Amino acid sequence: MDDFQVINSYLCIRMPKELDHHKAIRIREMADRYIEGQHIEFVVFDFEDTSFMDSSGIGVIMGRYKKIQILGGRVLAVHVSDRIRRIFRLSGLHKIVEIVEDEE
Amino acid sequence: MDDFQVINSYLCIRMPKELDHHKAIRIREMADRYIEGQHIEFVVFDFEDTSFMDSSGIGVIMGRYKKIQILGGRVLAVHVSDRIRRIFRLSGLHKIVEIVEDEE
Amino acid sequence: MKTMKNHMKVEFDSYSGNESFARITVAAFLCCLNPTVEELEDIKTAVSEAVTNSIIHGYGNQVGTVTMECEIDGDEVIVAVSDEGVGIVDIGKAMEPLYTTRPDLERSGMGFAFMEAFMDTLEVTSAPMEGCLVRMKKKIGVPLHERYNCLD
Amino acid sequence: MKTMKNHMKVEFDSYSGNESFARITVAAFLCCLNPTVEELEDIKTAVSEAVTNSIIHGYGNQVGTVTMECEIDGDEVIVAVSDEGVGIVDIGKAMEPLYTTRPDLERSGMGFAFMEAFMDTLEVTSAPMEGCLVRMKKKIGVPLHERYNCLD
Ligand SMILES: Nc1ncnc2c1ncn2[C@@H]1O[C@H](COP(=O)(O)OP(=O)(O)O)[C@@H](O)[C@H]1O
Ligand SMILES: Nc1ncnc2c1ncn2[C@@H]1O[C@H](COP(=O)(O)OP(=O)(O)O)[C@@H](O)[C@H]1O
Repeated sequence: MDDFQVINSYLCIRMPKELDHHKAIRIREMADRYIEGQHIEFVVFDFEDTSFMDSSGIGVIMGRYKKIQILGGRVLAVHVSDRIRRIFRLSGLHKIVEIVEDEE
Repeated sequence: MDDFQVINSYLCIRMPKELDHHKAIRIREMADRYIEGQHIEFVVFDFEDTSFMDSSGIGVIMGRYKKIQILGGRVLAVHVSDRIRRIFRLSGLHKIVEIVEDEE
Repeated sequence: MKTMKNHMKVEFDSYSGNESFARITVAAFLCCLNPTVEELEDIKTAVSEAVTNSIIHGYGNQVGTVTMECEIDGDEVIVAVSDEGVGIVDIGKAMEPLYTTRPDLERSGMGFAFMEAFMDTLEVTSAPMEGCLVRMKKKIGVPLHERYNCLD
Repeated sequence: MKTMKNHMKVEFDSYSGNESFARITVAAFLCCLNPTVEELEDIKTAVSEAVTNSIIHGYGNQVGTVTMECEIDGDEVIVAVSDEGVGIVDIGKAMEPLYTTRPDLERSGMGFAFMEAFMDTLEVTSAPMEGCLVRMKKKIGVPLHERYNCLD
């Protein structure tokens, strides 16, 4: 799948257009295969394509955070829209995920 | 409404994206106001924006044809997609409406 | 391979603005079957005809409930549209192309002909004052294994 | 000015692929109200939470029927999502943010909190083995007369 890319110790995950429970199941499965199979220090969630996200998205990010944190890794998010930022804040996710701001 | 334009004796009607019974009611009303109020010889239906049409579209075209034909006028159609062409043929409309082919 | 089955049923008020709602709903339900644009347009057209008939002919100026049921069974789509309106006296005549009881509303009498043309099968059940039920089927051509499976 | 009222009710199988179907359906139904993108996203998110809960918690590995009912009453939207699944023992506890009975499925326990945040009101009715009903309301801000009216 092209939505998962490993660059050095970074796992970049391109999040789907609509991130719900149905999609979250697949992302969890795939992501863990990479995290367990390779030396991953950073998980980068890319929200460029994402126009919808519900609390299932919180679960999948939190789950990767727990996994990678044990190994001393970190979780980042890029291309975060205002709406997704609001959802991060609502759920406390902004405390554990580093939001990388878009360049001007 | 910008969807109706009179140029000389031509009434040009820009058909909606989805031409169903709901939309047909409004087109009928508006078109007849023009046909009855001004000297119209040609009614031109423009399907450029139209991606959906059901048999209600047949009714609205047939109705304008009947009206304008009494006055010696004609009915034309432009930007007719393959699907709409098929629907014209299915309903016999191709016999009374002149389809103006798109230029290359 | 697991068998693909999925079912939905939607009821809505007989406002003409809900015709497009019915089309979007059936299209959204079928999208996991990965139908071609052509197949989807065929089904949307047939649904639009049946729903419009319930609204115009079934209920006329009254507001009633239109029911649309859709079933996916493997590569077959079954759609049923029904109302509890005035019903049809002579179904055979009603199904003739160009026959309409509402020329005043500029109906073309092509509704049933379109349903037949765009679907594989069409069944109409009706009686005066007992509403109308239209059942239509269509096979979707894309082989099952090429489809994105939404059912799990 | 006529009062705007419109109603629909949709039932569907509890497959996770139908979560997006539910969102598209509610959005299609509300589109004649001309909601802002923000308002529509709020309602879609709340619906997604409630439908997902019925699928995961209500029915678990069984396939059951999820019902979504939506009513437009002037500038107010009322959405009800219900199931006939296992139900909730302690509703107060279930509604606490971060509380979840399915951490194994990576549920965040934020479902009800999201419904509360994105809608004006939330009402949960449930009892063990008697399913669950979630009723939510939200006022849509755009003044009535600026809307494209789909109801006639
Ligand atoms: N749901 C219905 N309830 C009552 N009568 C119906 C219904 N559907 C169709 N009919 C009758 O059948 C006739 C033919 O229908 P149709 O072929 O769809 O053409 P049209 O809708 O253009 O009249 C209608 O004019 C109407 O008299
Ligand atoms: N429809 C339902 N049927 C049964 N239990 C439910 C239902 N909806 C919610 N619950 C219970 O309430 C808890 C909290 O729900 P929620 O706040 O949506 O978080 P989450 O879905 O992430 O667990 C669930 O973990 C579950 O135990």
